[in-house]
Amino acid sequence: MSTLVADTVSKRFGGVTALSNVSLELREGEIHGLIGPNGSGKTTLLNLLTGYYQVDEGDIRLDGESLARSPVQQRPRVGVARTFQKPRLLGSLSVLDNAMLGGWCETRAGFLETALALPRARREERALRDRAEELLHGVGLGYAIHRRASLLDHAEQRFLEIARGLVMRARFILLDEPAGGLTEGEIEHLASIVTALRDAGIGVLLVEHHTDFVFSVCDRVTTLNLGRMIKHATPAEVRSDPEVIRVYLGA
Amino acid sequence: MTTDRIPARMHRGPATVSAAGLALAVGLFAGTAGADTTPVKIGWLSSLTGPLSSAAVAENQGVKFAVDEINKAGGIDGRKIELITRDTAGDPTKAVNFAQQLVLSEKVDFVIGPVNSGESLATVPILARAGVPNIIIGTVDELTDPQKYPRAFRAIATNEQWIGSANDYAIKTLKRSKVAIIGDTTGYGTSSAKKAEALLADAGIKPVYSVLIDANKTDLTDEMTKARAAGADVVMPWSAATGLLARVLNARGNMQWDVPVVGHPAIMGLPIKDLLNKPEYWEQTYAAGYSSTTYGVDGKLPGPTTALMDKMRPEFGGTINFTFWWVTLGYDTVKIIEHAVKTAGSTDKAAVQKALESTQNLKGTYADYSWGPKQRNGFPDSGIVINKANTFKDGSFEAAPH
Amino acid sequence: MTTSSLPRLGTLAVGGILAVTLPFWVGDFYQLHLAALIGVYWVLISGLNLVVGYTGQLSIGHVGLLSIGSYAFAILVGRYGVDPLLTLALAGGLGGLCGFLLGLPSLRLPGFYFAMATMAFALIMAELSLAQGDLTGGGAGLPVPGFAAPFDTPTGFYWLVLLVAALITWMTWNVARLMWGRGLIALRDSEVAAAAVGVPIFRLKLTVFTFSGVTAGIGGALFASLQSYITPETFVFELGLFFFVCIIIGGRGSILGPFVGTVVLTALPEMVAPLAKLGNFFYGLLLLAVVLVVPEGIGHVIKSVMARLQKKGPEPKGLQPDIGRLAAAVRRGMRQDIQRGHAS
Amino acid sequence: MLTVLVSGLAIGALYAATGLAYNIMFSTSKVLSVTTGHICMLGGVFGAYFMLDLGLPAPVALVGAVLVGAAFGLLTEVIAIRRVLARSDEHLWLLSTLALATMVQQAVGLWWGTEPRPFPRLADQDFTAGVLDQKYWLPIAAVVAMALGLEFFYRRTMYGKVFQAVSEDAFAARARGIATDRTRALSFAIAGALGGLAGFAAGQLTFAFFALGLTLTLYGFIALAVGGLGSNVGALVGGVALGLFQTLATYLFGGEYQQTIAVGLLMVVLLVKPEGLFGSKKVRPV
Repeated sequence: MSTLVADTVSKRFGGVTALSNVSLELREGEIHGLIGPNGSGKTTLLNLLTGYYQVDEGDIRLDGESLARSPVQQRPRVGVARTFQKPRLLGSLSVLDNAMLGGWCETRAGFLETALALPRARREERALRDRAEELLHGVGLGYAIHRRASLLDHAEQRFLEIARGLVMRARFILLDEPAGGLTEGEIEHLASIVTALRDAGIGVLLVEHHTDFVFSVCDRVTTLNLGRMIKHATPAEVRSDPEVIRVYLGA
Repeated sequence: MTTDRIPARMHRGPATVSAAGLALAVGLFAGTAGADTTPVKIGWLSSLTGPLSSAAVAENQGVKFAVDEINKAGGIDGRKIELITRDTAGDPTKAVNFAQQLVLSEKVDFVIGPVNSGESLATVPILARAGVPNIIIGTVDELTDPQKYPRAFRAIATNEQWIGSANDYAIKTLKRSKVAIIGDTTGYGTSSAKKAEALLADAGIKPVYSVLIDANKTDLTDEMTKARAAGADVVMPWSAATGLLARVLNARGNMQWDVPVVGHPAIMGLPIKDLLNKPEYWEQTYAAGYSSTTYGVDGKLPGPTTALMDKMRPEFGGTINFTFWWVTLGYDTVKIIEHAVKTAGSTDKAAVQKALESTQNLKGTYADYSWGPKQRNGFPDSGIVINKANTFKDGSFEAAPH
Repeated sequence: MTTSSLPRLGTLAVGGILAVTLPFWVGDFYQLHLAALIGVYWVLISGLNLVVGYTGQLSIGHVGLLSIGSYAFAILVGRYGVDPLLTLALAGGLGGLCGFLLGLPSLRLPGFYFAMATMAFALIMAELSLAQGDLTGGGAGLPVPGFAAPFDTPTGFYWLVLLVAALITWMTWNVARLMWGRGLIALRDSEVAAAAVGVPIFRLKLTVFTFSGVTAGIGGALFASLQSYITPETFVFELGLFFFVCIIIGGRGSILGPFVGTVVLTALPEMVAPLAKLGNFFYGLLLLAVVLVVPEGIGHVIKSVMARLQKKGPEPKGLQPDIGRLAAAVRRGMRQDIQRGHAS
Repeated sequence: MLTVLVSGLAIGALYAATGLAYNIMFSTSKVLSVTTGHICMLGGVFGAYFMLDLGLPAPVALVGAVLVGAAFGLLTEVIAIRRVLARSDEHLWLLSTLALATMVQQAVGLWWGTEPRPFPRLADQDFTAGVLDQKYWLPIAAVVAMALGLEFFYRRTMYGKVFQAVSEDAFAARARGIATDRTRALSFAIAGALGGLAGFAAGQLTFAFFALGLTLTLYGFIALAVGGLGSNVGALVGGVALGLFQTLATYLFGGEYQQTIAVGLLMVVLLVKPEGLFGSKKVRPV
């Protein structure tokens, strides 16, 4: 089974230790929740997994191979995608173009091939377009395919980022607070999407504050506090853990 | 870069005869065709704004005055002159555009200019291709060539004439042989400095110091110090950049270096005066000037100059605070065209070329001009005089001491 | 980047026919000369547009690359008698090489540093063309030969320019509408997003900058031939600024916008004399107005007006995921993934 | 040789002053303005205009030049910076300041003329003073005064502390109730005033010349990049180093490759030490 692993990683910023000896294993075909109070190091861990930060100690491994020193741009090549807390889209481009951008690593046509519109460039373009359209319809953005991304509302932007990650053919997709700012109905859609992804064999990491959502969809949940892992178990176990209740869930 | 000197004077006989014959033939032709009353269109490429605009503005006054004068007197053979002025702002790309516009759109009969050599180098081939007679007022030698540009006739002195006379003065009159050459890093400055070195080499002199300086360099004390250390006994700046020239004089004065400066005419211009630290820094400064704007021993300017100055004085509001030769040059360019059209009897381009080719000793204000079949530089060597810089009066100068 | 609609194709066809037949209906040769000049500028600007308009790298010194192409053409054809058309290609190659060498250190620098580096490059090129007098004719400059028949007449030359400009425009259009265009815009608008999808930032910048060097070199060769004589004063820094302003005013991330910008800014001072006198002040004012009022450029304004006109009926609102379709698409992707054996 | 060193020092002082003006504006806005060199140019041109054309005495002209500089600095902020910074697009300020710089240069060219014009003597001194001449020492004295004044301002005055707070973290400063917009406007006015002062002091060295602005924008920036963006000591060292380097190179090899040499210096420094000699790594926005 394929896994994306953070193995006893630590990360410091200046004098502040953001993460200390934290481990996390994301398997394919599971939804893994990552929760904790503000400042507990959730996003830092996600940034380590996706290569935006480099670990100070420990290792990041994909299927046993270390990724700790490989740059951000390498992650899509090995099938690791992510979304952002504040969606990073290209506002001047259409929804379709934004989704197709996810296929960058798959296209092989070089600059000249593209400039001369040689067959391979056009073939890749067509294939990618079909695939992106399917996925956009799949996540429910079919009606907005040709709209400018800057005209999307918040939820639409989040779903578009997911579609972009899927166009990449991610084996692991790491979602940074995907439910933030979504309505109840939209969260339900989100839940059905991530479940479908899991069923298709993708490993999904959910960094979330919305605990009801996390506990209802996740297979396993990791809880962080002050840069340390305090509990790692099934949703039911985490939910009833006194330490988790004390620092995070509240009574 | 060719340095062949073409003799300034041609043999007279055959040229005059053929000119007469031609005039006769053309006259007969014109007579049968009936009087032509279409205007003579003159395109005037002037850099009225931008760098080096001061010369162009003065020339423009001469050009306009001549056109008005001729039109008031009934035109050339009854044909009025239509002057089409284009401001190139000293930009070669604009100059090329306007040259194309003048020949292709306006279909002018003549083009005067452009003013700056850099622009002229670009426009001369274009005008040559269109076959339009072009009165050249740039000094760079490459602008004229009877084979390549058969209808480009130069009215102004060549750079070579300026530099040659200045060299002669420094070597023969001042008896100096250790020359320091200063050029600037503009196109004009570099090619002039090179030319000056070549001409000195012809006279068997190798400069003791030679340098190209950024025209906006703020302080020249270091360069002048080096020139002095190299043992120079005369400094020859070849640059049209007023600021640079003023800094040469200031550095010399501040160092209290007693050395004559002989060089480019711009060093006599009135703008220099304002840039000098002290008025006496203009002493011992000489430059190539023109006999037409040089006061004689009697304190008088040559007759034609005085006459033009008197006629034009009201236009300047009484005082003349720019070098007057620009005005005489501008004035003469139009008079040359008048002469060419009258001689040719029409504005037919080939006839005009013939007419100008056979022009000998055409009396002008700026100079007397002679061109020939193989001679495109009409300005005579004798028209150059070395002037004393600080004698500016009414845009004219006194001769340098002999 | 979306599919081109029929009216757009129609406009393109009409424009193309007008451009090709221009010599037959234009008022006089001067206007043809202007049209050729616009075409020559456009050859450079369309390449620069990928750098400035798409990638967001503010190069204000492309006049330096232009001068390299011009001098290469003048020297190779004029002095060594190399075939002009071959030299056109060589000038492009040399321009590309110089663009590559300039981009190698400077594209790693942040925005203002990069702009200053390109400006300095333009000044250095001017300095070198003066100093290397034996090669470039120094300040006196060089005469530039024309092309051989059938490109030796104003009409023939215009068609040559048109052909080259159309080819390069087509190439930049392909780049812009296909995958590379998305990557470039990602670099401009969000390097974070670009990195997240695996766009190699520096390699893209360098490739596109090198390409702009090629078009600048080719443009330079054509420019020199059109000018018929070049001196260092031909390649003033302000010309580089002019190219840059054409793009910004026309609009970033558009091809039509900068093209309109080039046409208008080249032709306007010729038509309206007082503007010519104001010169750079006018360009500065236009640039400032655009940055303050419509930072996306005039092309963008036209686009949004068109989009508003085309908008038909209310669109369905609200997300409705189609889970079956999603799962199928993802599974299909996974299968292909396994088939290609994850070859990366 | 001594003259060479002193004149290098003097022109270097002007570069350093431009670098300081860059820094002042950068600290509160994170903007490098293309108009920086033009501020100094205006100081020189207006100084000459006040004294020669209007016949005002030197101290009045100095105040006038400083005011013109300050007004232009403020104008830059109001026109080219304020509205643009409100947008998230990163490099719009480069375009707006470039546009403004182009306009100012062309306007001065049209009004004042494109030829360099003289700048009058300020102190009564004979021109034969050689290396002791005021044209060398005035810009040097001006930049020293500028640097000391800034040091005092940042360390000892309340406004200076506000500047530093905004410089370190504009967001936090705003949260603590500091009017960051006003602070930024003030910093541009101060940079303008000091730039005007420097341009005035260097007037005899540079003459009153419209094209000086762009040259100074480039060389002042090179000085700053070499010294380290954000560091005033860096600006001083970078400016003096560039001035001396340039003058010496010209002295030894001639003026043909002046710009090439200056930019070569910049490239070498950026390759070896990208943050500049005195810059801190985090300041440079890569």
